[in-house]
Amino acid sequence: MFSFRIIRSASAAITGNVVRRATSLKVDPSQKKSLSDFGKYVADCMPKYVQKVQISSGNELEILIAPEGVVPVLQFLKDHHNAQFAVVSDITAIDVPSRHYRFELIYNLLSLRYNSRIRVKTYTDELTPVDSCVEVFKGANWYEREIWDMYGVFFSNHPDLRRILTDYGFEGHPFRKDFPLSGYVEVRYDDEAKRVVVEPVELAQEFRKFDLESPWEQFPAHRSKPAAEDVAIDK
Amino acid sequence: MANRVAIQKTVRHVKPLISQNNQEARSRVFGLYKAWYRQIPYIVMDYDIPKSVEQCRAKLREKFEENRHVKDIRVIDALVIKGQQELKETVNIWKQKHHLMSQYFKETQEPKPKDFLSKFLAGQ
Amino acid sequence: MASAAAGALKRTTGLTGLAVVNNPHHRLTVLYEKIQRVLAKMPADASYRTSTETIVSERQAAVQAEKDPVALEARLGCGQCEELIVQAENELVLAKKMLQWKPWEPLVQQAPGSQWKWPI
Amino acid sequence: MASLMFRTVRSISQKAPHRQLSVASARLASDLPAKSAPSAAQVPGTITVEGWEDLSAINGHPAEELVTRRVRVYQPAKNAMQSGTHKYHNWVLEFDTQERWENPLMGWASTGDPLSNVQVEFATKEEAIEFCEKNGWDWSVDIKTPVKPRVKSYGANFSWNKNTRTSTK
Repeated sequence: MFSFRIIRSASAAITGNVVRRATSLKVDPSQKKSLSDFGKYVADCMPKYVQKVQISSGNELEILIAPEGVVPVLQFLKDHHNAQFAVVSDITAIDVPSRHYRFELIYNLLSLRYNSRIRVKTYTDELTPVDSCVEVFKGANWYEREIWDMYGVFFSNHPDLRRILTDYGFEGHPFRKDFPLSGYVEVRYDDEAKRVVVEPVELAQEFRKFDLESPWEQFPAHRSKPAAEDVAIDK
Repeated sequence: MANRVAIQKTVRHVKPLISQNNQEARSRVFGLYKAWYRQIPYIVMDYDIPKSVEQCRAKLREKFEENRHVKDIRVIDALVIKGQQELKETVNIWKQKHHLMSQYFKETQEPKPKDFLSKFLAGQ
Repeated sequence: MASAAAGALKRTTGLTGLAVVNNPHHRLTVLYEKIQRVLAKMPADASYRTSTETIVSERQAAVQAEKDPVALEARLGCGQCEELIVQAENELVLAKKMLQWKPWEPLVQQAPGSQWKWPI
Repeated sequence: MASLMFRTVRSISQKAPHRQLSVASARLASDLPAKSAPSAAQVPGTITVEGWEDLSAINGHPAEELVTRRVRVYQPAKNAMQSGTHKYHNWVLEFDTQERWENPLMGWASTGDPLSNVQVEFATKEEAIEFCEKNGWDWSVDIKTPVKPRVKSYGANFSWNKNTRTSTK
């Protein structure tokens, strides 16, 4: 139902009168319709929390919600007869410092029953706590710890919020955009002290800034097309 | 620069991290301080670090004094949460000796030159 | 195995942790009635209430019409009877929570202007 | 170099200690929008905070970096060649340059400054300033003065209706 095909031939294949462009993603309209219908359904059931519904890449449904609605919306998607997104495949975050709320939290869910996926997004900043969804999905525990460790987003009511990837005594949150690639400290064994010591980093060769980005706009013909298509919802 | 500056103060209603008011945040800080203070003898004993209990308590005080200027309730809460996590890691002996020594007593690090002469001597 | 005794002969659901239920019709009826009672406390125009009521009454009708569990499963097409029970239990828990959350109310907070804009 | 015309705006309390910088919260009054207007009725379960948040205590940067570093916000200058300008729209936040030294063994440029490779991009300068203020960094903004391109054509020198040739005396 939700499969999509990529035409693989490198050159444009001509079938009948239709010229198909190589490497263009073919979007299944019926799939897209069912996704946007489901998005509208979620927005309709929870108008208190859903801010926006969109479809990105032609077949990925995204529900953008207010941070207050994390637990209600996830619980709805997990337990409602028509949704049954019982698997939390991934929780992650991105850091966009230019936004008012710099962190975007992303919950990727999977419904085995209906063979479909959904993405729930919300936002927060360094000081605003987000409700932990461990009460909804047990598997969210370590994902949330990871986000806390990497971005410093605080999850309230988390049963065991502590570091998961960084070393004890590590300061800072490495996935933030203002955290240096090299980190602030380096570690070595000290023969005099007979233990490992942590010292400010000193780079024998400094990182070079390679500016590999092209100065040209890549797809000027597609400028008007947004990265994600909005699905109209009643407000 | 005519358009440069003006002091602009805003009042906002925000979601608290844990504490609802200043008193609550303050009592959490004291609670954390006391918890660390009481654990220090055991920490010194368990980790076998070359520091006395008094030195560790002085360091504890120093670490809390570093953030004395913080007034924002939410920032205080965030610091307390991090401090609590540190305490848990320390008390449960998840850390090792070198974590404690290099995190709190940075003895192998040479302090950065501050005044003119020492900067000059360091080649800066 | 389309006989009425099919349910009684069923040895396993084939799903880890999901035990066979001997009286699925009774369990399902009770659960669906409970859900309906919870839904009745919500405002009549709440979308969650109306859509859930539709689903539940459809399933209720099917449970009453089909006395054979295998036929019931085939008619609803949403898994085995045991799975239907789990779904109903989940919906019941959700409905009770929904009463507290009141998600039919107007939007609690609009995102700041450039929040969902990408690329920046 | 006419294209390198900059107007620089700085945070006011350059000389003042940093902690006061963040409390006093100097702003570009004309440029910055109010972060969020105080709502009339307070939502239950919220607390009231005054001023801008000061994250310097919890942002994970070493304290000495906060006190001694200055942040420059600028729009990257266009390449002097005829290439496109699509990647020069964003504002870039960059830390001041610290001293480097030559590696005695290999002759590499060595550094002790981890922040030398940090570049954070923003859509507008106001967002960049807000970010600096929140983190308690001493900032300065370089604003590019738009330069009108001069028409240079050989044929125009002989135009019948334009007095393009100007005396050198």
